[in-house]
Amino acid sequence: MQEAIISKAKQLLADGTVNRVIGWKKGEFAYDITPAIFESAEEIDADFVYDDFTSANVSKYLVKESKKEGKILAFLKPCDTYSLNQLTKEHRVNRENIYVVGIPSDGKLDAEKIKAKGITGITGVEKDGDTLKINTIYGEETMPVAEAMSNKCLSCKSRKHVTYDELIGEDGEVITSDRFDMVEKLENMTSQERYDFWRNELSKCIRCNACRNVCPACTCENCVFNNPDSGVENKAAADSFEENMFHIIRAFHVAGRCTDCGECSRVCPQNIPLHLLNRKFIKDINSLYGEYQAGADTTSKAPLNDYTQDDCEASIVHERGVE
Amino acid sequence: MLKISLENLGRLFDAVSEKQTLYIPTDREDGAAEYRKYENGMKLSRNLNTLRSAKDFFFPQTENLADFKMEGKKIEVIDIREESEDFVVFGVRACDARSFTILDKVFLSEPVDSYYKNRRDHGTIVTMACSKPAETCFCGTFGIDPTAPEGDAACWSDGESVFFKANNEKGQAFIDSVAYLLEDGDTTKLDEVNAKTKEILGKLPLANLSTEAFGGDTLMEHFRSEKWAELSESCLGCGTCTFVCPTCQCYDIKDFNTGHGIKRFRCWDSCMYSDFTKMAHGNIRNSQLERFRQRFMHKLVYFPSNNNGEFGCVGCGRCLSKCPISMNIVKVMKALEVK
Amino acid sequence: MQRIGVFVCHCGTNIAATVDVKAVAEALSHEPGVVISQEYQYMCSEAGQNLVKDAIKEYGLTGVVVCSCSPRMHENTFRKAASSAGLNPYLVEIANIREQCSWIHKDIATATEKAVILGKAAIAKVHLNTPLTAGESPVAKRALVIGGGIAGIQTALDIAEAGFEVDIVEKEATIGGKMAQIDKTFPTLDCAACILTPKMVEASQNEKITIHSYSEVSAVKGFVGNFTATIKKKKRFVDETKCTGCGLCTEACPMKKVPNAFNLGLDNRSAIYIPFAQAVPKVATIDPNYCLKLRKGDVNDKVCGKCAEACTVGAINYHQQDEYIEQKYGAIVVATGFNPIKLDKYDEFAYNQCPDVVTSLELERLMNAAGPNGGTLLRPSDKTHPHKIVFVQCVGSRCDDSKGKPYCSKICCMYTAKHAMLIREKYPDTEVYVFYIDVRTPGKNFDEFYRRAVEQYNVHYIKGMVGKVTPKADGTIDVQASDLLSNEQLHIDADMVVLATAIEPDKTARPLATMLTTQMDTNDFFTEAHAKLRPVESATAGIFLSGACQGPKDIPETVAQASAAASKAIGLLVKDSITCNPCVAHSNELMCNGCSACEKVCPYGAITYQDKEFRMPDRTTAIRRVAGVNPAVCQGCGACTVACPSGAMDLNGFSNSQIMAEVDAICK
Amino acid sequence: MQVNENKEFQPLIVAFCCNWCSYAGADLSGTNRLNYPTNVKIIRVPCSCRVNPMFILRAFQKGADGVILCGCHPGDCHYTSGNYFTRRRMTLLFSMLDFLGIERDRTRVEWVSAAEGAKFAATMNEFTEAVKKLGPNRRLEDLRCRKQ
Amino acid sequence: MNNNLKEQVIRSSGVNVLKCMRCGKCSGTCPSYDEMEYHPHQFVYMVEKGDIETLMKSESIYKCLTCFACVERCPRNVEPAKVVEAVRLAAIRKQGNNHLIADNIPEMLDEDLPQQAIVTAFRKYTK
Repeated sequence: MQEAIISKAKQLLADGTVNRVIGWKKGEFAYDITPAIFESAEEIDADFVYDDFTSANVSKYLVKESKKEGKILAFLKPCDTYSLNQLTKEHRVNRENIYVVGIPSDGKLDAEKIKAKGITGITGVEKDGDTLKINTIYGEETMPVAEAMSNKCLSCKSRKHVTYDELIGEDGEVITSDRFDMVEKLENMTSQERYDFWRNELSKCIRCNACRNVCPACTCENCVFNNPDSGVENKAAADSFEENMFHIIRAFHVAGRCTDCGECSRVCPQNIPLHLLNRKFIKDINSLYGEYQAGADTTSKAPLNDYTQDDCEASIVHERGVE
Repeated sequence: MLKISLENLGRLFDAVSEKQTLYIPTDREDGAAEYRKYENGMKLSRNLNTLRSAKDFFFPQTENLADFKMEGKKIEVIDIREESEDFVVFGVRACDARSFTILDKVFLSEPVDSYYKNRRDHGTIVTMACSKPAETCFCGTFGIDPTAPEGDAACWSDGESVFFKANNEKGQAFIDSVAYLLEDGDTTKLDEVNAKTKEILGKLPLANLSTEAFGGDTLMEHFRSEKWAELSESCLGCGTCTFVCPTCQCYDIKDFNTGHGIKRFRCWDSCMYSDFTKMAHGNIRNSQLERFRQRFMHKLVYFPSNNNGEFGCVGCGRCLSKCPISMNIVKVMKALEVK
Repeated sequence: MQRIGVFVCHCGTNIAATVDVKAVAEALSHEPGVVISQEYQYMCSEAGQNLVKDAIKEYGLTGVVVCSCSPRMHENTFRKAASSAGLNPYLVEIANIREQCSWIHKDIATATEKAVILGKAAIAKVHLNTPLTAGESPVAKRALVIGGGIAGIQTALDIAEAGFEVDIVEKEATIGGKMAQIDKTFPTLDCAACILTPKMVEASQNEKITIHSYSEVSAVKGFVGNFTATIKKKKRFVDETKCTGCGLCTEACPMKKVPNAFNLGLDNRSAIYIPFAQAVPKVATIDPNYCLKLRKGDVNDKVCGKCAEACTVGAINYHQQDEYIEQKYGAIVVATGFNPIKLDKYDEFAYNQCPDVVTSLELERLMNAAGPNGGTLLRPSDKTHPHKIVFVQCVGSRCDDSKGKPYCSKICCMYTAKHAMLIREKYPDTEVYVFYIDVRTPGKNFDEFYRRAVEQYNVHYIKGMVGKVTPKADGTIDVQASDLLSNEQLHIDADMVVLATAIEPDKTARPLATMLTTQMDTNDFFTEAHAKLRPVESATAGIFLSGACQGPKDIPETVAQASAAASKAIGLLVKDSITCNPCVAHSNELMCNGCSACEKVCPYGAITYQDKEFRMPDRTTAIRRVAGVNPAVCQGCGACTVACPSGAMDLNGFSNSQIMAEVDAICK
Repeated sequence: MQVNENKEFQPLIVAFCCNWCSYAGADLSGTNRLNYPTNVKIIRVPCSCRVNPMFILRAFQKGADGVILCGCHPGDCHYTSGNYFTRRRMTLLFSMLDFLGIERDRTRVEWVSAAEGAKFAATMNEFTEAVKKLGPNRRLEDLRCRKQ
Repeated sequence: MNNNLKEQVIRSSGVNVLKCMRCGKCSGTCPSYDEMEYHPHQFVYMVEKGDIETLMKSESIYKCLTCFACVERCPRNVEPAKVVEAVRLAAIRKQGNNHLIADNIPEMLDEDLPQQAIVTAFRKYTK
């Protein structure tokens, strides 16, 4: 796959279709991939990588990049195309300035999950069927591939590219996933249990803003949490209220716009399952206002910018699930 | 050397925590290690390092500085400072131990930061030697020996026992307070462990990383480097690297209106944030490039230039594993090295 | 530094009996920024107002808080007072300590405590008030009337009478609408054409009125006083300026088998046609679906062309294209009218099986002198005189949503009485049965009219509904119905059945409503701004409603509403400019993402986007898409402020920081 | 908000009322002298759709024990559609608060027309009682703002 | 007036008799009209009044063909046939007897009888 992508990139650079390529650059170790922009075939040959660790969603970079001179080539995984579509719909990117090549993804690995097994000194990672072989300075280790799979890929919602100018490989389908299982599990807990669950999780938050800054839906020119006039600005959560406040507002501001790309949870240094908050909104929207997938198209009205006269009342919250 | 068997370590913790608050690294359900206040039965983490550094105990993320009481049009300032209670932080790795040398230079030089000093005076740092460094470790680059950690007192494990040694009076007092639990022990096996660790250190992927190209006299050369644009273009501008960093010490001071008064507090700031050093007139570092450059220039150039060549990084590797897009100081150093 | 004055009103004993007003004034005097805090018997009295005015001058106040009755009562009073003393009226806030405090609480201590808190909240808010100035926006002195039925005609005539230019846009080839198809009108039984056609002519001859027939409104932009509409003049293949309406072409046309829409398909016309003799404009139109030449697809082909040959003035133009006109308007009146519903769903009435089952509107044509039978009532099937006619009421009206229209169509009871009477008058040998559920005749001379049908003309009114209509082999129609009063099931051997078909808004109304950003109810009737007090205005400023587009109506009601809508439009057009509510939304362009969320929730279409060049904080210039609010259109609801994730959108008078300051003060 | 041994817990209730219906409804309950507790403090907004979730959280932060939002009945909005947006926004917000384990009865949306003075008073009585039962807001409180 | 019965009929029919606007279209469309002492619209009205015992005693309940013409044509979706059926059911149950006894079922069984019929019959004909 990597060869096909590299040769496509070089071809499109050479024929002048694009003048830049956004993709991934290899790092110091087997897994520390950085999104990067390549301007020449030489740069691509030297550093371009597409492998099991290229999970970073590059769509958000296109907000800036698509406003620059010339067209940029973006290699997008299926989930990334939803993000781009949503950005297109909200006029955040200049779609005409982007040449999208859809690339398949059969799930990415998460180095943190390997390390959580106590495996350290990693010098190489290799897939061997369902087994993952990990070379370390302390000898070779193995683990099932599935256990190292990134959480966001384990609950993949679609293998279909919703926007592209060209595809490498076959396009996939929207798939049914169990992505709402954990939300449902929480819904079925008692209020106290839910409260305890979230206190335990959100108290870990160090307000590094990685979840916000990586989120392709969070592209505000000036985030309310940075704006001293907004009344909610803060740099670090001084207490539990501010932890809740930040995460409620963050999730609310992307409600109906979040494509469920899973980046927020991937980047959280404290492993807080932030995607559950987003998924709660998605689940509510789906069940109360009809199935809606943000980013699936560029024309539909976002659920929170829309209404019907016979929408349910807010009191439905009192009538559902466990108190 | 005084030692205690591994299975009796819990008794030592119990003894310490009876007299003062004890923090030890312990495993969370997700496998990551974090410092928690010791309670009976709590297990010491086997992880190399904690997710957040020991810095938090001396320089917490948010801290109240003063209160203002408002009644109608009257304002009264209330000094809320209190003498800290004694506490012990156990299991600090050599890299984090060194971070206090760096933080002390900032907070204990005049004007002394009384909040930080208060905690430093009352906190005892008991370090622990490493035996299984990770691929992200590069403390050696900054002359740190993970088998000989600094701190008030240090300890080593040979797999069966934990050996203790004091590095100063405070450390000695700590050891004395638990001396009745310790016994003299043979360090032959421990020496072997340390030798083996040193051997591994030489084999680490970042073993050859050097600071040669950096330091105070390289300022303008690096500042003007064209590499910053490329290096910073993927930076998301989040604060992960700064907040997991044991040496980052920037903070912001803010007022919070509680409705019945004002709480003036400080909280960590990050040079990666768009409003970092934003002042009344605006911001002097308006682009992510400038802010990104600030972080690494500070650690590799400005800090050594102001502190006799001491670098502002200890090679703990936290930012290497935690950066969402895997951009880090090692990549920066390697890129800038190349002329 | 703010200099705020606080004025606590006793309202006689209304407030003072339960709230210790002295204590309130005292407590509030210690609030930051407050330089004077007074109480007075009646703050709204002239003396009270002078107290406020004097304080503004004496202390150079920058803000005024009046603790008194509801702002809904006297906010304007105190704003005016402030204004006359030189303080911007929007720097006044009211703390409602009467309706929301003294009147609902009994305990003096707690009520006083609450009054102080409410006062503090108002002070906190006024700290953040900014002087606001109502903007002005010019008014284009021209009105657009959409729909050329009796409603549209009447509205246009009234507006023109007042001296303003009016354009009527009518989608059909002639104005006149439904009324032109009606034979006689109730309750006077005068001929519809006799009263309508003079009005049509008057409209066509009025210098101020321009009629765009065979035209549609394809786009509307802008806002009150300043609309721009695009009118699409559909190609009629006849040059309107040349055609004299002589009719030679219609005679020459060989294609004569075109269902005549004006007669509801009960007879035929030619492919080139003038809808009816008194059509306005009296101009021919070619129906391209039937014209032998145009149907061919290639107009240069040598097919037919008979009409062009016949035309003596050379008006026929087979090459004509749609024409678009753009025009500015100050006001728009919607008069899109109604249509009878389709009866496909109601198999039991055999409308689709039997030509002798007709709708009431079809009956109008059958009885009309200009109709298919020249005014003689004949059965459509065999052109014989019907001797037994059954009228069925409420066909599709008053139904459960799944079965038809939930509303009463309002006009059916009366026109059925009219039909029954006219038939009995002209053909006394004809038996007429009317099956009704209720006979609804509220209206001047209406019940008398209905009673006349029963008493004078001996029309058989039967309380009950027709269950089933079955055409029989002998040409008669079996009508099975229940007679609820005699509790029996009847079978009537009828010659004709007339269905009082429910009426519904014209299908073009829904897309028009979207274009105009006006609201409709679930039945697609336009919603008036207020059901009682603003019945001819839409909620969108500058858009007025006339006739049945707003709800079922008979002719006098329609004309009344048409004139009312006209007077409202005139009231707008006589102004040179309109004052805008200054409490409107505004966008901070530096923070705007250009994401369109605000635009999507704006009920008035007040938000538009623009690509603008900006100097960015990093000293580069960038072109960004940013939202702008038109203050003349914005009504200040604030929906956009919450839709905006970045907080770029804020509302004057109710800003984020003002509301949060109130929250803080209340929660203190 | 105080808890005294011999004094019943008095919750602080913030009510956001739209200018056209609910605020007028509140005025009417005053005109008709229909009592409701002093715990309720009203903030006037042009339309219920002006209420940002941030305002609601802010109220809880600064010490409110319950927040109620009142607007025109669906279909009666002075601005034609504002309360429809309110309904969706608040449904989702309340659902999220519930998801985080915040007591459901601390938040509420009620449609009160300008004619429903009695309903306004009844709603406020009911809501205050419900919040009273829950006790002080602890799960969504900012400790710094707690009154000593 | 028997409120219990009325409630039972309304519940088992699922019909909201208050939706009736007294147009009589049900009776106008009923093919069994002449056979019936009480007609569909009367059923609806009498159930509303609570006069159900009269209906139960009347032969009319057995004359309804359940052709559902009234249901189909009622402009207000009142569904008179369901009311008739509910009254019929009430009558059958009221007669105090179980018209079907579990023990007797085996001998009535034949292979072609659908299971559903037995269940339905049991529901209809037992107390």
